Amino acid sequence: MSANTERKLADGSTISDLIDLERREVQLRTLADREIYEIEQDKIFGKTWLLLGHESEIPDDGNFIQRFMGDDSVIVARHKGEVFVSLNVCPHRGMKITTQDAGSTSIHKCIYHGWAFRSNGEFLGSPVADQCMHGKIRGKDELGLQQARVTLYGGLIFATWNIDGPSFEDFLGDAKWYYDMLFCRSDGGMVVAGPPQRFVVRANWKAAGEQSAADGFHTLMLHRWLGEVGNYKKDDGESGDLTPEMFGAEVSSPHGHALRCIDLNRKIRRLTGKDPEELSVEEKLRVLPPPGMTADAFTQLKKNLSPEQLEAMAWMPPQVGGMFPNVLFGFVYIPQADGSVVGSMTLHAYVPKGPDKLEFINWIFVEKDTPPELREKMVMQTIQLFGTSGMVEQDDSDTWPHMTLTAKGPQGRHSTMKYQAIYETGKPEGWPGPGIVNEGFTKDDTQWHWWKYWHALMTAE
Amino acid sequence: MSANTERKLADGSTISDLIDLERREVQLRTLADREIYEIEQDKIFGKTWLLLGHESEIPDDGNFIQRFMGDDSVIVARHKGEVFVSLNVCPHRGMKITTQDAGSTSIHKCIYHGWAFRSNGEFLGSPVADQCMHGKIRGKDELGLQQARVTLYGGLIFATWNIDGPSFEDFLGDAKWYYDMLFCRSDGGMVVAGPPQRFVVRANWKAAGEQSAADGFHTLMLHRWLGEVGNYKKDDGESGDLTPEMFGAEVSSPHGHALRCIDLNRKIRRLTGKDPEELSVEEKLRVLPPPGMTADAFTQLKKNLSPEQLEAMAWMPPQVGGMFPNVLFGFVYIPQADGSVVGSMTLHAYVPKGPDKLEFINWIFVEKDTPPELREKMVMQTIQLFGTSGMVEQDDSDTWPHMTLTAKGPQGRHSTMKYQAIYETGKPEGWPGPGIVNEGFTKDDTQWHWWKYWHALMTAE
Amino acid sequence: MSANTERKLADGSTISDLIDLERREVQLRTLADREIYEIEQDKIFGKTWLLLGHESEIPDDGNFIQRFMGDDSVIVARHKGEVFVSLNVCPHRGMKITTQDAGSTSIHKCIYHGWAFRSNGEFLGSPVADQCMHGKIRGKDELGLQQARVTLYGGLIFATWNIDGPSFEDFLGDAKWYYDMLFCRSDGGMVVAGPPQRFVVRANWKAAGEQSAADGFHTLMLHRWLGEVGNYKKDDGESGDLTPEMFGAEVSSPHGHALRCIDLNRKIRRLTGKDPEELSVEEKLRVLPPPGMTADAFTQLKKNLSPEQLEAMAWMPPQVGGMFPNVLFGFVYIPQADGSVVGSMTLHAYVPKGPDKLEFINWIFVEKDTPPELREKMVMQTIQLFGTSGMVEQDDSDTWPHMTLTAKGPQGRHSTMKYQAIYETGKPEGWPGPGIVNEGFTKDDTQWHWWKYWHALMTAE
Amino acid sequence: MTTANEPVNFFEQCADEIAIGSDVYNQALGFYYAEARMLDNLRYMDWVETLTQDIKYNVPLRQTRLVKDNEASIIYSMRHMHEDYRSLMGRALRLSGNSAWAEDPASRTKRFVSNVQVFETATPGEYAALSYLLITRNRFDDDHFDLIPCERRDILRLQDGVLKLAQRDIILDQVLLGTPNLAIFL
Amino acid sequence: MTTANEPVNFFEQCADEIAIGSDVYNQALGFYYAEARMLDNLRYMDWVETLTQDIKYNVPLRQTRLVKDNEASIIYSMRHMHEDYRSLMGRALRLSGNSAWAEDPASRTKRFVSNVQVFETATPGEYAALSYLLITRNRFDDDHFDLIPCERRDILRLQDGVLKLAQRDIILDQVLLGTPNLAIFL
Amino acid sequence: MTTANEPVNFFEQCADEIAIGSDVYNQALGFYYAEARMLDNLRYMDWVETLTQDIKYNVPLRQTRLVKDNEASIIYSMRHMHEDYRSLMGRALRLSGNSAWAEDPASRTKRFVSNVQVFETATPGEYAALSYLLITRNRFDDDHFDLIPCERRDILRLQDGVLKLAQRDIILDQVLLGTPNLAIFL
Ligand code: FES
Ligand code: FES
Ligand code: FES
Ligand SMILES: [Fe+3]
Ligand SMILES: [Fe+3]
Ligand SMILES: [Fe+3]
Repeated sequence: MSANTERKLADGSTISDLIDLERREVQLRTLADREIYEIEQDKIFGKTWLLLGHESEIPDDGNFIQRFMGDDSVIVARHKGEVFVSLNVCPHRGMKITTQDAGSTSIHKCIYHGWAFRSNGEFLGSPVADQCMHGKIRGKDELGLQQARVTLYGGLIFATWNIDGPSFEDFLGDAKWYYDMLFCRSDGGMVVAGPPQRFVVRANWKAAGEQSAADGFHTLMLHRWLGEVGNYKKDDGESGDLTPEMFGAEVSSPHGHALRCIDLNRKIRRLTGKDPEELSVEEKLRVLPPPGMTADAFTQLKKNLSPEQLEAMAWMPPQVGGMFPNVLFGFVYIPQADGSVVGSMTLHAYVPKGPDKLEFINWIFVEKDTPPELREKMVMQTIQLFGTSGMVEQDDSDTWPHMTLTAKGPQGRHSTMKYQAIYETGKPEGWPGPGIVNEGFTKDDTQWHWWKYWHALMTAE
Repeated sequence: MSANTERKLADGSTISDLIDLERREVQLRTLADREIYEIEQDKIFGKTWLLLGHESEIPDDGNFIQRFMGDDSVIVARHKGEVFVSLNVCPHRGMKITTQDAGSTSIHKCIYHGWAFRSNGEFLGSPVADQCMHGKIRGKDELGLQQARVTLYGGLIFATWNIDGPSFEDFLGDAKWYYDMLFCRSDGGMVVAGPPQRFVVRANWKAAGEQSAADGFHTLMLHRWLGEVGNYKKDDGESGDLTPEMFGAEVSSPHGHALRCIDLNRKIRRLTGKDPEELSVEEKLRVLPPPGMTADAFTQLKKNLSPEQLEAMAWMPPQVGGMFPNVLFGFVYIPQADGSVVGSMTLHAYVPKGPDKLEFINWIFVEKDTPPELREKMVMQTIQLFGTSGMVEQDDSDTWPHMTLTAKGPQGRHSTMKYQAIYETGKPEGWPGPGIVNEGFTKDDTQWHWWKYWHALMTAE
Repeated sequence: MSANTERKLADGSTISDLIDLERREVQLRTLADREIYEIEQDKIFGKTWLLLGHESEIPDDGNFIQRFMGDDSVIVARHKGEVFVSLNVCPHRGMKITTQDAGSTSIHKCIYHGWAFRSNGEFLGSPVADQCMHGKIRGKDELGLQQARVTLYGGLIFATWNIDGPSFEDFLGDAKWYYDMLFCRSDGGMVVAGPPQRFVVRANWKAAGEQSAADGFHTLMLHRWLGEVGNYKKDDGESGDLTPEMFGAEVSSPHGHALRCIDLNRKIRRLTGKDPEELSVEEKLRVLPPPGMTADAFTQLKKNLSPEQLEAMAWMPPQVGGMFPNVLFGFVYIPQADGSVVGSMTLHAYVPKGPDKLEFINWIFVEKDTPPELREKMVMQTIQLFGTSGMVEQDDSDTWPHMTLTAKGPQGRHSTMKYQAIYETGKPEGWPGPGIVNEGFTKDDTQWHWWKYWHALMTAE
Repeated sequence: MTTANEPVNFFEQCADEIAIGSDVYNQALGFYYAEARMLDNLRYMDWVETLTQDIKYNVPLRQTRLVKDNEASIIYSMRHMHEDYRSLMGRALRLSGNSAWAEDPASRTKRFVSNVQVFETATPGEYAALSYLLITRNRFDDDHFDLIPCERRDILRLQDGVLKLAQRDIILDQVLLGTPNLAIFL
Repeated sequence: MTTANEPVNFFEQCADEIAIGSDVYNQALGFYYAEARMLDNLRYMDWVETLTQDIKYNVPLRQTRLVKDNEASIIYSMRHMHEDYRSLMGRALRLSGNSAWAEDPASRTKRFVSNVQVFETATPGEYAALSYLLITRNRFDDDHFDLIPCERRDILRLQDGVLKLAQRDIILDQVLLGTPNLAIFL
Repeated sequence: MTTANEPVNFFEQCADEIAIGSDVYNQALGFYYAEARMLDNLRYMDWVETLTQDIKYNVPLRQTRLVKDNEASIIYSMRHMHEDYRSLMGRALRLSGNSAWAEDPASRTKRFVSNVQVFETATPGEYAALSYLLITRNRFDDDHFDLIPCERRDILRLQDGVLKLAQRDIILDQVLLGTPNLAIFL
């Protein structure tokens, strides 16, 4: 849509004015502007598929959790085996139907006037039946809780208000081929270690969102402690160089999804002493199985994934990346002091809480049949590196707020975020996977595609 | 006025777009929108009569209290016996004239540059008289404190900025006939027990305002503890049913005022063992005198009220209700463990403090000549059930904030509050009172009339 | 510019509608309105010269301090002897370049992705050089930190974003002749005692700004404790009258600058017993040298100032006043219990932090060669009267918030600040100085000129 | 106003101060720490056990007044709470029921006790205790805390060797209470 | 959920309460005051010295639940921190390095300790200690403070006459943590 | 900057720590509790009575600096308060007058004292005392509180058997003070 028919912001500019498509620059103002935030609530969070949790959080009928879709609270509940997502707003006078984070009940009763609803949102009735306090203007079928459209993928619960919009499959597009390697590889599937960590960061959700689109570059500086005193410190105690870790292949998506696939060979060499070139796909995946899986799980991989996917997994498996608009995943191998490797599986959602606040939600996963000792190791390791107290992500949550502050300055708001490090490589030779793929050291393309999709949605009718 | 000439909100919609007059629905957005809040400051709080207190709070000349009319602080002071309401803003540079909640002084001196004013707002002069620091452009008569229009009713102090608008009598309309039974029934009149309780609730003022228009329905669910473990628990310890308490007659007003009149017979039967049908009006009112009054006060009632009013009082006296826009009254009979009844007289004002905050002001009253022991009982009973720590109203002040939160969600804001439980009864047979009156179990009409008047004022020129 | 072509505020009014140029009145709304605040960020803080500190705060190369220009954080650093002011926003993704208040470094490295900059803002490069992570779309010369235009005046650091606008000299205009007496009188020049005090006041910056334009009148009432129990208490313990202190001459400026010059004779008479009329300029300035200077410093004054300036200094030296938009200076003589006088030199900046918040920055100065004992006395005395805990300015910082609150009321916002005490005197007979000067008791002209310049800037293209 | 502003007779009751570190003093500390944990852990009926049958429990209002009228800044003619044993028991019962929505889900609170001073009174076995209390209160997913700093003026009475609360006046520091209700005990 | 919600065995370990004012009690106070100053003054490696090699250190999650499900409001299946000696040492090392940006520049904090209660345990020389902690945290030029009120459930062990921290569970009062990270120790 | 940043000589003065629970320690607690109540109850002239004639009273500035420059985060070359007996008396007199508007109407404050540690000094009868102070401050009808958490580094001197304040350095935790003035004593 052309900028001149676009909705004008208070100062007369349009969303398109804030993005320079030629030079791949975005004005900082996007990270602090309240008007833009309000538009996003409709055009981004009202239109795309949003991650709300995992079905292992609500295993039984009646189980429910309270989550957020943009600024709307929703009830995620299991009813007759199925998962339903209902707007947590009473159709009578707007009271919250539940004020609990989680629970189990067959009937949700609003505490204000007592209207009752099933776990699937159906209106059951109001007290003092003979007085028909819900009136006669609307039928009972019109008085249920507003329902979102729901999809389960690898047990993950996604929902959208865009009832007639694209399917979740279409939304993922080519990226699905890669996500399958993470979420759909095992027979038992992933399960959450527990409810997610939740904390508030005084930053615009996009400061975290644009980074989640595979910003590998920042690791070298912001997380350099990993090499200095952390898991990538050299055995001789010398500082380790993180640069090699940033080589691999990056998958971009026209829908803003992103994955960084990192070469396993170094790790395999270190673990086996053998030359990875001489190992078969199966051998590699038995030596270094995916996070949370054991050697003998290879049969599962073989069953659930295509040979091409297996090949990619043994070569450069996706390890970090994001899902538009506000999801980050990290499925990584963490080197241990004893030379071994412990896997870590985590998903984050960055829920907007106003132009300068976000809620950081961190789920930690294990495979359903990960052995107890390994599972404990994985969870501890993950808690120690990511999320609330994570030594890696502490630095991120302390950085985003500064970007949100600078975005408020009358000069700063016109300063731009730049995405000008551009791949010139293309797919690795013989790469089996689909999509926009580039080889080599991390670049800005994935993040730029993230902004392009943001712009497309924000300027769509 | 037609919506298309109405002021447009930022997103292009009008106030009228938010109300469905056909279906009796109001969009939740009205409970959280800052633009709407700003308009209300002029069109509601700049135009209607507002409750500021009771003259017993400022018995003597020079006594003053600081109160709020919308977001404006005002000084309510007694001067030569009369009550004056002055804008608490210095005409010189806008400093507050008083920063105290209450006090007594013949001259208010601004602490910034020392301009001095009488209790009636008259400008007295500025320091260093020979330098005439208030200049010569405006005469002294132009430099007084802005005066609001004031009315006393039953000792209650009402004021408005609408200098040439309707009189307080016209504003009350038919409802006055009923309010008289509460505020003008005794010779000595009501007096405050003390200054009002004041506390902040993180909710839009209308969440409380619309409820004050006689929402009886919520009592059954939100306040059901009253039956379970409270004053309406059965003698045998069984849970009591509150439903019968919700039968009576409700008085609506085209100006958004509302009163719920509740049948006294059950209470009388319980107290006297006699069949109320066999009791005269006088007998009934001597057995169960109005809150704060004693049996022998009947002569006062007879003197101050019409026979029709007496009849109504002995049949279904008004017990709870509101006065547009932000006043709630509760003049109730509270059953005691010993089977007796203690009255309670309270008035609330819900002062707006921004789109998502209100100040809850709670005055507790007694009759001037209520005997000390009774008075102490009434005040304690009232404090324990209403206001800051009131076991009934705790639940209200914890509910309204949730409605204000849901109103902010991009989906929630379009969800509607519904007023579709409609009376089909009309006046009780032989009802002596005027106005729109309906008999039976509480319904939504009074609240809907509240919203209709809100809409009329908000869309008026 | 005519109001009808002016930008309209949300409610349709213009900036010009808020000022009555005829009657010298300004609507209170200007002290609380968010829209006006946003416009000021561009039209005032984006256009005028702003005080950031003193070069004695960053004596050596590499030294830097973080300060604010409006809502923008900037780095004030010394590079090869020169002072540079750089926007503290990384050109890469908007992270703050420094998060420190002060420090010393030759290279500023952004902690997010490691881009590096010189103290003068030049871009040095990004990590992993061979990957050219800053891309090829922009040259290195385009990737430096945004530079502000800088001027040093008496060692004070001023900067502006108005690169092609008026010079600092033109900005000061006639007022410079007077400021020179304060800032450019000594050979060694002023130095800061230390970093500035910083604290937040919940008030609009203009509540402090308009007062800084030489509001002498408020001293009599708001600071009357000075006479009652403070430094101006009479020796016999009686309350002292502050009125005489308010006589002198006031210098206005079409650019909103202001100075109050106060008669020295009383003080000299008190100190010397002699009739000041019989003393020469030199004798006077030796008896009562300027704050922080000693008798023998007269030779310096003679060298650095013109005879006319010396004459003014010995007659009615500037003692308090402001510099548009947000600077206050106080160069005063404080009477001591022992009859002596101790000087005090302080500068404040009132940095906007939103429509209802300001940051009060207080620098205390001494002369470079003030003797240690005197210096200690001056600093203690100044801390005790001005700034955070200053017994004088405590009362100011507790007053401005009330004005900001009243400015939010629907009635209060239309109430006006009045500047109607007008000089009818003109220059003192034989006054040697330039500019708009009036003699006598303090009036409102200087503050009115402050508002006129605010209006001119706010309505300029 | 019609009710005389009841005099605060608390300080008249304070005789000699009991030494910090003495047994009685330490017993009082123990009383307050145990009480804080009962209330922070929703053990309301246990708390009622620590009250005497004749307890007087008050939360007077505050008003902003000039320093010269400072004593008028504490208002007893009207109160936020005005309780006796029956009413406190009633509140505890309500909170222990199924429909006390204002505290169900319950606030997460901490009651930080400090500045404890204990005094003898004219009555043997009764002590006057002054203490400061800071309550932090969090509900639902608020990312802030409501703060309730206050001074407590208590009469503690020894009954069968155990201290019980016989009187409590809670002096708040806000005229406009910032927490939306007093559904919790102070 | 797949992990059972680990039972809180702390209170089972609490035997007789140790008298306030007794030596052990005062030693515990001393331990907490000294610890607060080490942490508030960034002396992380000194702090690690006060831990036992087998320390268990946990910050469980909280959830808003109905009063009847109150025990479910403390979540151990997932935690904000889940530490052993190695990991705490690792955190201290990171903070002592040059690139722990989350705390460099460091937060300015104060750890207000109060409501300390100490109990015997089945193990001689090991004590169970309950305490309240209020942390005020300020960063950069924030004009507000992040508040972290919490209860600490500790096991203190006497080693060569010195108390060391052998176990700590920190019970927070927020389900949605209001401070942007736990880069500091509680 | 021209003034050298005065060294903090406080810790050099701290000799052996005095046992928690000892008489001197308890006396110090008593001093702080009594002081808190004087100041919270506007008894300024009484407070001045508790100061020695040679008192030094300082509130240094803070700055945000890197951990490696941490000692530079406390600034003495410029201070928020820099007082001696005369100036403190002057402030008390002003507050006791009729026109100290910044505190009339007065703030409602509570001074929560905790983490008290006491040390011997080289001078008999003089003790070095470290303590944490949390001040909650409320004015007019604010629904929030200004918080002032700080560490106090005091020298207490026994004069005729009573402890008096001979030196106080107050270390604040904000570089940008969040309360609009220091019209109150810390
Ligand atoms: S709001 Fe839910 S039943 Fe009325
Ligand atoms: S503002 Fe009131 S006298 Fe100036
Ligand atoms: S934001 Fe500064 S280097 Fe990327
Ligand atoms: Fe990161
Ligand atoms: Fe109610
Ligand atoms: Fe002033």
